[in-house]
Amino acid sequence: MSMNEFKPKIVAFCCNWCSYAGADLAGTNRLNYPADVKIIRVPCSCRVNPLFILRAFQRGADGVILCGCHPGDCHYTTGNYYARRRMTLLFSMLDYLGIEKERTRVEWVSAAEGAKFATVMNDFVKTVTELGENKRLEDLRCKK
Amino acid sequence: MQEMMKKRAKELLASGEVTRVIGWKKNEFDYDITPAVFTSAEEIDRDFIYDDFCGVNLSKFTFQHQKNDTKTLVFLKPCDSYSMTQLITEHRVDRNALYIIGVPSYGKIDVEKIKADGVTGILSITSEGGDVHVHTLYGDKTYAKYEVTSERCLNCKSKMHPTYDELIGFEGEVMETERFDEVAKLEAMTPEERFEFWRGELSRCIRCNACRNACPACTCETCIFDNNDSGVAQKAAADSFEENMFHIIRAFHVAGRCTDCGECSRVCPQHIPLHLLNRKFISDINKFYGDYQAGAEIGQRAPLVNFTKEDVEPDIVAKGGKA
Amino acid sequence: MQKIGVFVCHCGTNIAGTVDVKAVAEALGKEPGVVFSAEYPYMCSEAGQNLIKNAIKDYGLTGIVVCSCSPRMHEATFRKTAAAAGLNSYMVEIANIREQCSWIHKDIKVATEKAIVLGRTAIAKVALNTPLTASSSPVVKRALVIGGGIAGIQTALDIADAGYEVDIVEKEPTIGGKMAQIDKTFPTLDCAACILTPKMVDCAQNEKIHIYSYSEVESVKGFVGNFTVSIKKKARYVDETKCTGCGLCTEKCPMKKTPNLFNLGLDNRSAIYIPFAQAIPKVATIDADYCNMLKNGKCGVCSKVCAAGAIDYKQKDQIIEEKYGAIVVATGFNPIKLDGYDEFAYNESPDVVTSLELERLMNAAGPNGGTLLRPSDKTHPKTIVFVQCVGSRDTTDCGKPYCSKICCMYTAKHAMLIRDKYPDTEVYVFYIDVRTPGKNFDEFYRRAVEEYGVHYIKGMVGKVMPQPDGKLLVRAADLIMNEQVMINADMVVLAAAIEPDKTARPLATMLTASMDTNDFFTEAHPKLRPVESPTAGIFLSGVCQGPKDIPETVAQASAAAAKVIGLLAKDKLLSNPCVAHSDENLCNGCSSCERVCPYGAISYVDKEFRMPDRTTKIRRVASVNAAVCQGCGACTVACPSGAMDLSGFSNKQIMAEVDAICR
Amino acid sequence: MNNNLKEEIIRTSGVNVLKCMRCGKCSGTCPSYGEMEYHPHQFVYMVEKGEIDKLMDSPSIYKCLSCFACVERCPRGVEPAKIVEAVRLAATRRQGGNHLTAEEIPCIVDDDTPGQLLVSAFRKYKK
Repeated sequence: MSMNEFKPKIVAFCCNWCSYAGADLAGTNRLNYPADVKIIRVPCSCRVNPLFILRAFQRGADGVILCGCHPGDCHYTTGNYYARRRMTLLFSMLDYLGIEKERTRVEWVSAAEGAKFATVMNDFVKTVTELGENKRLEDLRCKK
Repeated sequence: MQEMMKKRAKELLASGEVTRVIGWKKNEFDYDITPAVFTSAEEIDRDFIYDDFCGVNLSKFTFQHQKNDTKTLVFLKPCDSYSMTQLITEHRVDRNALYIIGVPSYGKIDVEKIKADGVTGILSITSEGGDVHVHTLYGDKTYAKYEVTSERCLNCKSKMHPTYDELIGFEGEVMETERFDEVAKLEAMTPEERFEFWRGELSRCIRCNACRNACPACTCETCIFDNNDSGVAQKAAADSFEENMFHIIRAFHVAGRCTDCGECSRVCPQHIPLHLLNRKFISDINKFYGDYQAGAEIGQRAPLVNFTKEDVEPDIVAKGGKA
Repeated sequence: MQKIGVFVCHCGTNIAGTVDVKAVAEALGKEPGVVFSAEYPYMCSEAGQNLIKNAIKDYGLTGIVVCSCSPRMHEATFRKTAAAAGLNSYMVEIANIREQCSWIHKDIKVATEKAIVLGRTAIAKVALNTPLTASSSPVVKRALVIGGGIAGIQTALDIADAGYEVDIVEKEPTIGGKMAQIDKTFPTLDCAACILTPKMVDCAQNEKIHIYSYSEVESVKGFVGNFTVSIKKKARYVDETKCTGCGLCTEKCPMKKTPNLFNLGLDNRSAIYIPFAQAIPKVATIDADYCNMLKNGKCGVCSKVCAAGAIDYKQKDQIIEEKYGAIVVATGFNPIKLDGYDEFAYNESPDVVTSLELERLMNAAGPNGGTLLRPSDKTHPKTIVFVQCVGSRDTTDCGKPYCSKICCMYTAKHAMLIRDKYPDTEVYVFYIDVRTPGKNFDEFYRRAVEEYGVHYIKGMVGKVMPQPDGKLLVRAADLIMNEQVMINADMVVLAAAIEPDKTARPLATMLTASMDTNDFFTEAHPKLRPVESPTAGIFLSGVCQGPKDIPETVAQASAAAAKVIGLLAKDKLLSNPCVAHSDENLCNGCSSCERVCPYGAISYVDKEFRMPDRTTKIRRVASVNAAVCQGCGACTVACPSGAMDLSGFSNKQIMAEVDAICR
Repeated sequence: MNNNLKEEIIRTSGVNVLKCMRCGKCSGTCPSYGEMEYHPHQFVYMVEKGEIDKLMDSPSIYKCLSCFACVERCPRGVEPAKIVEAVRLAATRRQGGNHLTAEEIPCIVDDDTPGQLLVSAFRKYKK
């Protein structure tokens, strides 16, 4: 498969109250971003278990992005603060294991930031496309 | 030291203050020590031991053998005491059912280091002062103790006992250590080098679960790797996922709760430096959220169930760890 | 095995324009578990909904997926549709193929492929859905208002007006709060007592309102609709039911050297006292720290003179337990202590006073009968310096980082009143900024300057130096003149910052209501839910939520009352069934979940378990109060053993979605 | 506007001038106010504006007693005296080896010079 044809699989976890609404607004405003992005709706960014992210990579995702309310704006007041810590540590660990750190991202997108949502997704897809297929997590134990 | 411990254990048993004693017992070899429950003075006289090979962390064993209807005496080294404090914080052991005696640890010997030096046919090993004498089928050999002290003891984080009822010997202090140097070395590598390093290490894993079974932070009623409903349960060769992720998930699960006792690496039959995963989390937590030592105090709030509004953003990772 | 129906909406051409809806319906029809698949121009129309209802009945569907617009738009609609056809409304999932597909993609092939993926993701999820029912709990039709200041009074009156029982708990012997101590109110200059005391009387006379004065909240249990509160009625050594409030005891009491706290200690009163003439309840209270009878058993004068026989030296604290459906916090504020500000000589000179003290000094019921006199020598002050922002906007340890909001206006009021009554008195106001947002506020401030000749100087006072002749030498910067000025003043008035009452923090812990770092209660949403705490059933009224003046306080008090009435008007509370639940067989009892729960919904119980070897073991396990849980899911991730899961967004469901996307 | 100098002053003083809310309490409190051409609050503002040269050329920098009253009383923790010190230091550095010596003192001291100023000057510039 040549780089030009490579279509990454991107899983985007979006909190129901801000980022999912932001994604809807991007749609309402007809702001285009690649179809590679598929959104999973969760009540809050703090619902996203690191296991889900690893699971996505296991099943062949090339990039995973988590979107939540801006810190301070969480519908449940504190959820995104916990999510922020969990993801910081998880991403740092993946980087430590030599997994490309560009494959994971957290973005705070409010319900009013449809344009930001589209920009973020365009940028993330571009970054992951340039990285190519996610092989390292699968290869981590297979010493050739 | 050992005799003082035996004396106190027997006194407490005799007075009825405790009905059981948890300590260390010698196995077939001098260096093969196992945790054990003692219930009589005779057993203690015969089997109880405390020497430079008693590396095993008694907190996990105590957790597994706890009885809430009777009081148990347990001897804890500083390392074990931290683990035990964390278990008490998490309500995994009942503090009231324990009588804890803190004992000092002056560094435990890693027999693997001796074996790695090419020594075989070991008959006995004795540690005296600063020297370690190895008596083998093929002759004797003497090491300076520091040469054969385990890595975790050379990088001892603390000689203090966060929780105890009484102490035998003097109370130590929190130590200045270089335990994060190895982590920093890895962090300084390129992602490709790190990947190759970890691939080399993790590919040796045989999934024996020894690390999990020895870990004092791994006390779940049912481990998610054993729970068919968790979505990550280990199924024989279903796919490579669990194999790949086991260590990441395990390290994440104990992040903020791991006291860095080093049991995971000690018990690993494949000598994978698993403590470097845990230390990465500890080092990140210290760096991002301020110094935190799990098990330093009963009732501490672990960093992953805590936050500040000013916490660093996850993109700090993409920026190479610098805010 | 689930029998799933798939319904693909064209949304006119909104979806069908870029998504090949027929192809989507066809592809999804082949997914495992799907027994029916159809498309229709407008699925949300009556005909579309009928299509769904009929399919549910005809095919015995156990779950449906609607591929349409955002669930934020029509999820509720299709849930109702399902329920109408006898299918549990939580067996519905929406695949968002409009906002997240047809509207953002132009290429039909790309959009169609994505729509299929989104559809099969929803199918994977709905296959794992379980029927959920909203649990309901009854509502106790009674409200508790904590704090009897103007905020608490207004909230209680409004709730009572709607016909519900309200109890007010006030820690002082009388309700009225800070407003009762204030002389006049800005920007109208009407007398505070004249507008407050009628409301206090209304409270006393309203059959629906019960006042627990000289009482404090001891503990709070329960949850929205069903709180159980213990109230401690402190011993006042006077039987409230007998005391007529005649005041004879206060006249005869020999202990006249008791500091009068209502006048902020500026004068003295007797040990048995009624705080002020219009107190509600108008009942005497004995100050146990000063009463000779209570201290050493000698005296008993009040008991002898009391014709009603109301004095009871043996009275004890009493605990009352009561049930409430809603709780309103109206704990108010206090000026901060000025011990950290030596430069203003507050502790050195009696002529340096806080603004609240000035209110009492100017009040007709105050220590000087309404004539403004220097506390030190009772002479008329000829020069008065006002210092703004004392402790407000101050990031040092002794101050508060926020703006106290009311000081600019009450200082303008004080300055104006003084200039009006004593035109020979020069008044200087040192300000950093004059903040006057509010109806008729800036006009009011301008009147102080333009009509009353108050000297406003932009700059801050650096030091107040008491002089041997009793004057106060004030050194300050005049930033506009760029010079340092020295003023020989007779009095200095400090606009001390206000802070939440000290009782608020322990109360917040009891209520599991969150607070900010300044001990102000946080609101459920800073813009859209300003009078509710994030903890369901707890409402906020007045300064406990943030600094505000009287009109704002009253507005918020009524808003809180409206929210309470809305809650009490319900017979039952239906809760969102998408809440967390714990598998006690897996639970470690480690408290991780409890620590991240923003609502205090998780508690622990010791439970007996049968072990495989037929012994039993008692373990500590988490239990979620479904009425309190809001379903954020923070606990599910904090849980190390995976015991905690979230209905409607379970681990398995989300993993199934991940798998379906990555397939 | 001298950005390099501004950065140097901010770095050497460790003061964040943006914390200032311009209340003027520092100047209201300063015992040397009358002696100074530029006053403590102006130091803070002029550093923010990058007008460092004017400050360095002004005798004001030698009028500050380093009594730290402004630091003590600033409600925002801005620490103006540290700014003055930093500007003074920058001026000293510009002079190169021209440091204060004990021999010079009799010529420049007069009856009005507070003793505290001399002590603090020696502490800082006799190096």
